[in-house]
Amino acid sequence: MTFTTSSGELPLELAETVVIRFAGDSGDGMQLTGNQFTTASALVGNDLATLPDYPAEIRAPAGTRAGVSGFQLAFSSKDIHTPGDAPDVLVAMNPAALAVNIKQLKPGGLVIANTGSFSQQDLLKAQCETNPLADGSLDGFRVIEIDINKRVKEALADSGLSSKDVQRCKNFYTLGLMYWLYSRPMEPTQAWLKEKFAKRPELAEANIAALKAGFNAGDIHQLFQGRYEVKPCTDLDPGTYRNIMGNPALGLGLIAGAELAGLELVLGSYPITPATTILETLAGFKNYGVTTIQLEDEIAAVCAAIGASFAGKLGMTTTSGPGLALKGEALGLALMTELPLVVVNVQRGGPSTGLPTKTEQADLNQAIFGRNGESPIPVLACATVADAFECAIEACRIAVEYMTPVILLTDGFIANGSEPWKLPRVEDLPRFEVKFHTDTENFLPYSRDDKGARPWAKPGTKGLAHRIGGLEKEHLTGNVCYDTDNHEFMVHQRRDKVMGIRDSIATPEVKGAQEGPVLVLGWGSTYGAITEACNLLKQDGTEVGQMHMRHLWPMPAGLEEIFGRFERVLVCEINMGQLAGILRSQYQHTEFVSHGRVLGMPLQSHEIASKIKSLLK
Amino acid sequence: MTFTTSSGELPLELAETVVIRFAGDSGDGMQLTGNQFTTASALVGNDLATLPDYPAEIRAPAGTRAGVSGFQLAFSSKDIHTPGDAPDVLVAMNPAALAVNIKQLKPGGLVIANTGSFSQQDLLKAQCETNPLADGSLDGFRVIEIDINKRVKEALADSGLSSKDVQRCKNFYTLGLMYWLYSRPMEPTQAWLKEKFAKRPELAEANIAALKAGFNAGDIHQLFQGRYEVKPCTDLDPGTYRNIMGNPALGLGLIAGAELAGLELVLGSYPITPATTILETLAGFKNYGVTTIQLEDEIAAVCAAIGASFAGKLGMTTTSGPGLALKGEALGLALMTELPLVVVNVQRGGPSTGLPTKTEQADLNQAIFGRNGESPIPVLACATVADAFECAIEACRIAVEYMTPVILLTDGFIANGSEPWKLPRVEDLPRFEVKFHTDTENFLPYSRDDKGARPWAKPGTKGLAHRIGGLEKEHLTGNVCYDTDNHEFMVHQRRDKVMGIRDSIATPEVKGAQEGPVLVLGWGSTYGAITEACNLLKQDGTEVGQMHMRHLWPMPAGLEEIFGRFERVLVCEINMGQLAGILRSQYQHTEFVSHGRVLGMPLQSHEIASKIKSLLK
Amino acid sequence: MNDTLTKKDFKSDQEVRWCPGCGDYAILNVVQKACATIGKPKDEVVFVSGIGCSSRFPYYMDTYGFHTIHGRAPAVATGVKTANPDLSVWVVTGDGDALSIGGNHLAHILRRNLDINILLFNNEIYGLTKGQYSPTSPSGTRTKTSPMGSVDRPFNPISFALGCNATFVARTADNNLKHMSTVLEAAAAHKGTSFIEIYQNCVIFNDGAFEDVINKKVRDDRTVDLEPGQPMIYGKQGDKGLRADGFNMTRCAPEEASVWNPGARSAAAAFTMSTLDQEPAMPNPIGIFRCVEDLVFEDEVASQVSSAIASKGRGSLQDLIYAGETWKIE
Amino acid sequence: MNDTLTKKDFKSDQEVRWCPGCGDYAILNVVQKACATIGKPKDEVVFVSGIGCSSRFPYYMDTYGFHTIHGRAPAVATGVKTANPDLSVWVVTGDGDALSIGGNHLAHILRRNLDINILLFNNEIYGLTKGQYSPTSPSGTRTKTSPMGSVDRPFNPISFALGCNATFVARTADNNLKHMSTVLEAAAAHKGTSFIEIYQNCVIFNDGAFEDVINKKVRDDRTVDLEPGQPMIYGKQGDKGLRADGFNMTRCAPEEASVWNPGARSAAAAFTMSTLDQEPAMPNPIGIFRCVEDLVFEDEVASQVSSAIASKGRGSLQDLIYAGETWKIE
Ligand SMILES: Cc1ncc(C[n+]2csc(CCOP(=O)(O)OP(=O)(O)O)c2C)c(N)n1
Ligand SMILES: Cc1ncc(C[n+]2csc(CCOP(=O)(O)OP(=O)(O)O)c2C)c(N)n1
Ligand code: SF4
Ligand code: SF4
Ligand SMILES: [Mg+2]
Ligand SMILES: [Mg+2]
Repeated sequence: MTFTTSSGELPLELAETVVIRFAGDSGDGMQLTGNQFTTASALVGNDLATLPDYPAEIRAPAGTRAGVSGFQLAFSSKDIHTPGDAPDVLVAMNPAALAVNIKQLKPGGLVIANTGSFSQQDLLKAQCETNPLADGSLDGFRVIEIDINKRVKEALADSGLSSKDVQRCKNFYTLGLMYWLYSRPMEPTQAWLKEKFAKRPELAEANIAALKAGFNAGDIHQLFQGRYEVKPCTDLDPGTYRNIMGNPALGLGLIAGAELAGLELVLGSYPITPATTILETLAGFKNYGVTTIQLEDEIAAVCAAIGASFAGKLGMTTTSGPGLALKGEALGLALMTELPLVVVNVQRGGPSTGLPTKTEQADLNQAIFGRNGESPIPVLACATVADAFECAIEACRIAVEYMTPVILLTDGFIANGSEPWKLPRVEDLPRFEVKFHTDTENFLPYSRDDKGARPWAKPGTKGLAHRIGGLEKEHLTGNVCYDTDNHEFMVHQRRDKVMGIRDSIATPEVKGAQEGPVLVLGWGSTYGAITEACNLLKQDGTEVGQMHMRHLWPMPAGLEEIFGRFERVLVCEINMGQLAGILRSQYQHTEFVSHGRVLGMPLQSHEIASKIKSLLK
Repeated sequence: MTFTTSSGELPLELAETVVIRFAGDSGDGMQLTGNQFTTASALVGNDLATLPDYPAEIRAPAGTRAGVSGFQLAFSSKDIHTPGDAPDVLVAMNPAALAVNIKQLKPGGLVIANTGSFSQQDLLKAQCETNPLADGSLDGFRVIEIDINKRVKEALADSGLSSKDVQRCKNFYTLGLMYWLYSRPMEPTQAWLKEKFAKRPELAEANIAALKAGFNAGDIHQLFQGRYEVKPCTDLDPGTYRNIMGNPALGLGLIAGAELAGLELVLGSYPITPATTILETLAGFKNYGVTTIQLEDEIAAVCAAIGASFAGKLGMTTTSGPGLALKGEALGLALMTELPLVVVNVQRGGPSTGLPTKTEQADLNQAIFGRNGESPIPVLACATVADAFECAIEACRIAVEYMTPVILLTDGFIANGSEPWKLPRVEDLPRFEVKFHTDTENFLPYSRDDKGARPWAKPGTKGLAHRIGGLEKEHLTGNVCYDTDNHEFMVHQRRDKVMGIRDSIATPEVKGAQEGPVLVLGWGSTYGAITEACNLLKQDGTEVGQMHMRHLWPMPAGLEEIFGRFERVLVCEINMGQLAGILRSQYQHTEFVSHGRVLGMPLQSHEIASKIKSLLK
Repeated sequence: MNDTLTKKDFKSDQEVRWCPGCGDYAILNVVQKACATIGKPKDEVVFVSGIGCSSRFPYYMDTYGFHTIHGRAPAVATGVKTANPDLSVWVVTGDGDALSIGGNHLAHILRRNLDINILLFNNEIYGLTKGQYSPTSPSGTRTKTSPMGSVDRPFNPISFALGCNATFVARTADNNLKHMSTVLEAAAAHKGTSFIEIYQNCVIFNDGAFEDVINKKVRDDRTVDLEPGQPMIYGKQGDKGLRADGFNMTRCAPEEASVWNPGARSAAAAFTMSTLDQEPAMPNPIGIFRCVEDLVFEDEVASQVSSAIASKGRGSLQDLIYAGETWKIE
Repeated sequence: MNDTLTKKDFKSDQEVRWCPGCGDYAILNVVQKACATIGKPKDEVVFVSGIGCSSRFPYYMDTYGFHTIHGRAPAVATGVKTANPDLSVWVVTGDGDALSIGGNHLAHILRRNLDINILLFNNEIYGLTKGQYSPTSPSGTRTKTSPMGSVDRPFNPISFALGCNATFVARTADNNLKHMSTVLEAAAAHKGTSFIEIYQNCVIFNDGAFEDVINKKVRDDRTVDLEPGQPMIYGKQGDKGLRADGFNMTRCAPEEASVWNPGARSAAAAFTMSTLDQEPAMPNPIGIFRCVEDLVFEDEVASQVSSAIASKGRGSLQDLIYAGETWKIE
């Protein structure tokens, strides 16, 4: 990986971790810019984490605050776990982008502003009464002003493109500049552009030219005090890596899970932000025997998945909060008929339609409790992008080994965030091959194996014709049964089966202090922020215990003992204390302190750190 | 109230409480028989409680166990609270009815068996290998055999009716016999028959003749050792009474609630057992300005109710567990738009379709937690048939005073059970007249009053046009707002508003011991069984504390203090410990012991009593 | 074809629990017989239903069966059939189950055209919940939820199905066993979703709802059987005919009757027939309204999977994980 | 009639957030203008919508508005209108909102025939979720969820509405402002549910979906406007006609064209027109397919309430509670 630069004379500083936020109009291609920078950084060998942030509208009017789309990424030569609490650099393509994002910038941080879009009219659209570049509101930041519009126009003067098309290349000019500033290679982006615009090579050319122009704009480079290098991260485990976003990783995990069960996968789904990209991912893997059905709604989606499982494939469904609410009744059917089913819920800001493109963890209660009757369903949550792959496999394992629906929780942050994924060796993946029931001797559809699972006899199997349904089932025969004792017995059987899953899962590890005043506990996407917070404290010389829960229902064995070693447990989650509430009802002798924020964003490590500190006083 | 009898020579014993179960085919009219006996007993002035128990099928094949329909009632000269743990008398119209019900009969209890339906074929249909009347299986019971089929035939020999129609009068013959046995007046039933068969007087005549024949069958009467009198109950408070079932009582409460709010009521509903009769009740009260809409499903039903509330009426919806599961998403909309809405959920056996005609209390978790996002909704539950009326009013009060959806839980036992209802004086009912917002000055749809409620400005009001919806709202203006701080602020506002309801509700009273080793706690329909259990213990000289919760979310203030006065709290519920779990998460310093049964039946008082005793050891 | 199968082979060991006299019994009988005739081994047959009296049907068939939740049978069946296209899949549903809560799933299965047979038992009432008016009850129906008469205009299930572009649409009645057999066999032979409305009598809550049309005494005059390729002639004496005349349908002499063609590409003619029952002077059509071939959902889905495998090769776990731009850290 | 109202009166203070070039802008404009023309005071007008780009519509109208949840707008609107029949109620929905998740509620509001106007913005795509195929996308549509082409057969919204026995059914397009105005005003004048499909261009995810039919250059030849009481003539030169011929529709000379009657009791003719777009040689009908009077739900509901009050007297709390057989304990 080599690259040339025209500004070699500027000092090249080493940086450990840099956090950049690109922000512009929804039509400015900020997500694309961010993703390219991410890929380039991954290939450099940095550790990284990303946080896209876009509006619920597709393309709100250009220049308005409502239309601002952002992409934050942290890249580092160290092992990092979050996209950063606050950016070091803000690239603002227009005043709206500046206005919306400036409050998050680190004190003293760098603003790169595209003055080409700071006309009076632009300011008006952004509802800026005065020009922030001139009114002193950026005091305390370093500001570099560049008329990117003009620069691109100049750079592509000979391209023959319309001026609209030329202006569309702005983001690659900006990307080039940032590549220069952080010493990134341009080749992968060039290759990508060539592939993407294979049918319109003139656009590929123009974008590449813009990219290079930014990279080589020596006069602009002079405005900077220097450029930076972020060395490859050497903390990462050896292995093969690939950069991936959470939803695709989860999708691959679902495919792998089905394969490891020896089954084909049928996904029944209905698009909903931020879950849709899992469906989109799987739709691209038909050559893995994957079937995706886009149904008319969430209820049909889960019902089709249940039907597929009945027919002997591994039925799955993917959704987000409001969709999970709709699936409640059908989940009851799946658990009553004891069919395997994997339900992925990508949480977003609620209640109701809420904040569809923002992240939150407030569907935990719904996942565990949101159905009529006594209806235990195992629930797990993935902690990181990479973990999404593993959890998807784990969900498949539980579903087929225990003949049960399983809910896997993830959230908007994991869904759209990306990080380098250390690829597992295929031979290390767990295998849990399904054996369909075929023995016609004394077939009892509601008999149970040692895990409490009933036999799975699929239609088409000779001699095993039988009927299932949502009415209470008679023990063993599975016939409809209104007997009161049988009902209580079956309620217990279903509960015991699900609670028994705890025998197949490990007690989570405690990192850091193994006892003491505080155990910091999290679940799902708060993992990174909590880890960073603990690291911050460690740098200050304080070590607390840290534990992260993957299995939320049933809870793993051994927690009581662990909790007993700490004075109190701090539960950090992006909600108002849902896990804390459930833990309190399960472990009455522990004091749980809740740190719950609902800002539509990942938790901030420094906030967690100061919360911990306050408990240590 | 006078009556004559031909068997005056038999001793007339005084009885305090008698529990009878009528059981026969679904087509035998057992519910009707039970209801007539109930009315007659109510008019005698007894206290009473009933427990109908019928299959999920409309009319399963005659003579089969699946087709057995039962009706249990307790009537008493004392204040009673349950239909009895076990019947004293079982009236079995056929072998299936006997087989299904005999295990509940009290040791030494009386069986009245209709031998006319105990032929070999009848036994076969009932899957009885031998005749229970002959094989000794009824040892330990008193058995009186009567060929009711033949008796009716004889009694109606001259009626001119077809033999099929004659046999349809069997139940009135039986009823007449039981009226004789328990000294009930026949007049009300005669009057009822005349009204019911106004268009077919020959049927009224025949049934009355059958009734009288049973009442006057002196030779049969000789088989009994005596007859009984159950004196009017003098423990009841003075006042005007009426016998009523839970669902109609609740329906009347909804009408009253709307009236007390000064609003008209719009009920959007979809039939589902055991909630349907509320819809049916309200459909009969159009002259109270009541509008009922039977919609295409539960989602449409709740949505229509929300639309009605938006338009300025009081929207309501009634359903049972699976239906509530379907309404989850729309409830989120109601809470986000902060519109009043009353949701009645009549719980039945679950999960899934479960046991539609049996009772259970397993939707508490769903009611409190079953929605996406942070979505607090107040939840209350009625304890008795009479309380259903009051709770319906209370639900309306909370809905309009706090501009919020409210869930009122009841269950199949209350729904179909009946008891004497002491009628409230209209002037004693609470009034909470709604004042719609009309002031056009500075109208802010999401401003709040001192209760945290937003203004209700209904379409049609001049100058107040505004828009609401399920996306996060900006504080005050109610505009769509993706701002992170506003989101957290609004999540807190919604939570605080609902938690603030606690300021408007009283701390529940503790009956019996005010401190000590055990507080027995219940909610919903377990009230009667718990009360009887405490009474049983009191007779034994043991007094424990008893408390019943009407408001389940938010929980009333003052519980911590009460719980603190007891060593432990025994929570009795018809589920696997749902309230116990929630209490544990709220009151960490109290020890909660769960007594949860899921038999599809009310809890049994003696079982609760022995559970309490076991805690006292 | 398995010619040793008999009706008895399709009888399950479960006690049938409908009310004595319910039309469901007759339908069960005919379906069991038809299954034997169709000859698909019973282990390859699946009955899927929703909730309602009618939806208890699968328990009584000695095939695979799934008694699902209210209104969702078409969605579950979509999953079953897509997962295993070799199965013979039948949906049994009621007018409430199919057209009230389940209307959307019904509409979508019809447009997707999976090779599934749907039997809608129309008794114009909610039976299992004890007699409330349903979406097919005529306006003015008095029930406990409509004591002053229902105010909803009813659906016509045949029009509804045609509006969804269903490829096979038919109607029959529980008291016409031979006709029902013929229709069922045609439905089974059709590749694509077959939708069959069956007039079914609920003796308890809506006794005689269809008497004026299908009672054996009047049915020859009050119904016209739409037989593919046959002129539309009806009447006890075969003395009446129907003829298409511009946008209208008129009565005519038998010789002048139009020949019924359920195979026209446009569903317009079938739709015209479906609205005939609004005209008091016209007979009520039964038989086969529409029967056309079109894309079959599960076949297309399967063929995309196989052509993806053919063109890209069957994916392995190794390919799946080690794809895209990767790098090594050593 | 309030003749002082102007389009501006119906503009809310909210920033419109559709993509530049989206067809929704044109529709918003025409609706605002139509509302002024219709003249109902804006405080008595309610717009109800579901979820989708199109469903943001109510925010931009200075009337009462309710942006509900996905697919449920017809149900919410049913509650609004039944609760207060004096309001003018409009539903705005998309092809996904109305025909995918919301298909059942749409079907039922159409059969119930509330006096509500439904505007279905059909862009043959899910816009807000970034471009997946919808129930109106033609088979074979390639999107991220159908990379090898969709395999579902699409709904025809007009056929669907007619299958539900809708009383007013029309179609117009976002690029034909005058036509849209006419149709909207006819819809508003109709007493009963008015269903209007509007071809709407999604510039981002499905640009030009209807170009071959409604582009100003071709539309005269590719569409025929169904005008009540007018012969079905089309073509730039008015040189083409359509004639009903038995069950079929044929092209003919303008003089021979049938006169269009949207008021026939049977929806059969309208249905025939709705399937015309399947024939490549035929024009695509726009305009008014059906317009008939029938029972209006909320009126019937209200009249039952008032006749109950008239016959039994307005009930009081005292009557309510102290009813049935009561007894006293002293
Ligand atoms: C989610 C849900 N809502 C409501 C019900 C109650 N329910 C059961 S069957 C039924 C209607 C049945 O009518 P139909 O489909 O016509 O069947 P029939 O009994 O007439 O054969 C209803 C409303 C239910 N079981 N589940
Ligand atoms: C319950 C639920 N499921 C899914 C979604 C996601 N969703 C939002 S809009 C939409 C489809 C919109 O398509 P359409 O109605 O055609 O509107 P358009 O954006 O094209 O105008 C979907 C699937 C949601 N908001 N809620
Ligand atoms: S209630 Fe009606 S439909 Fe149901 S089983 Fe009885 S007769 Fe048949
Ligand atoms: S995505 Fe399409 S439909 Fe949505 S606003 Fe943009 S152009 Fe309009
Ligand atoms: Mg029915
Ligand atoms: Mg659309």
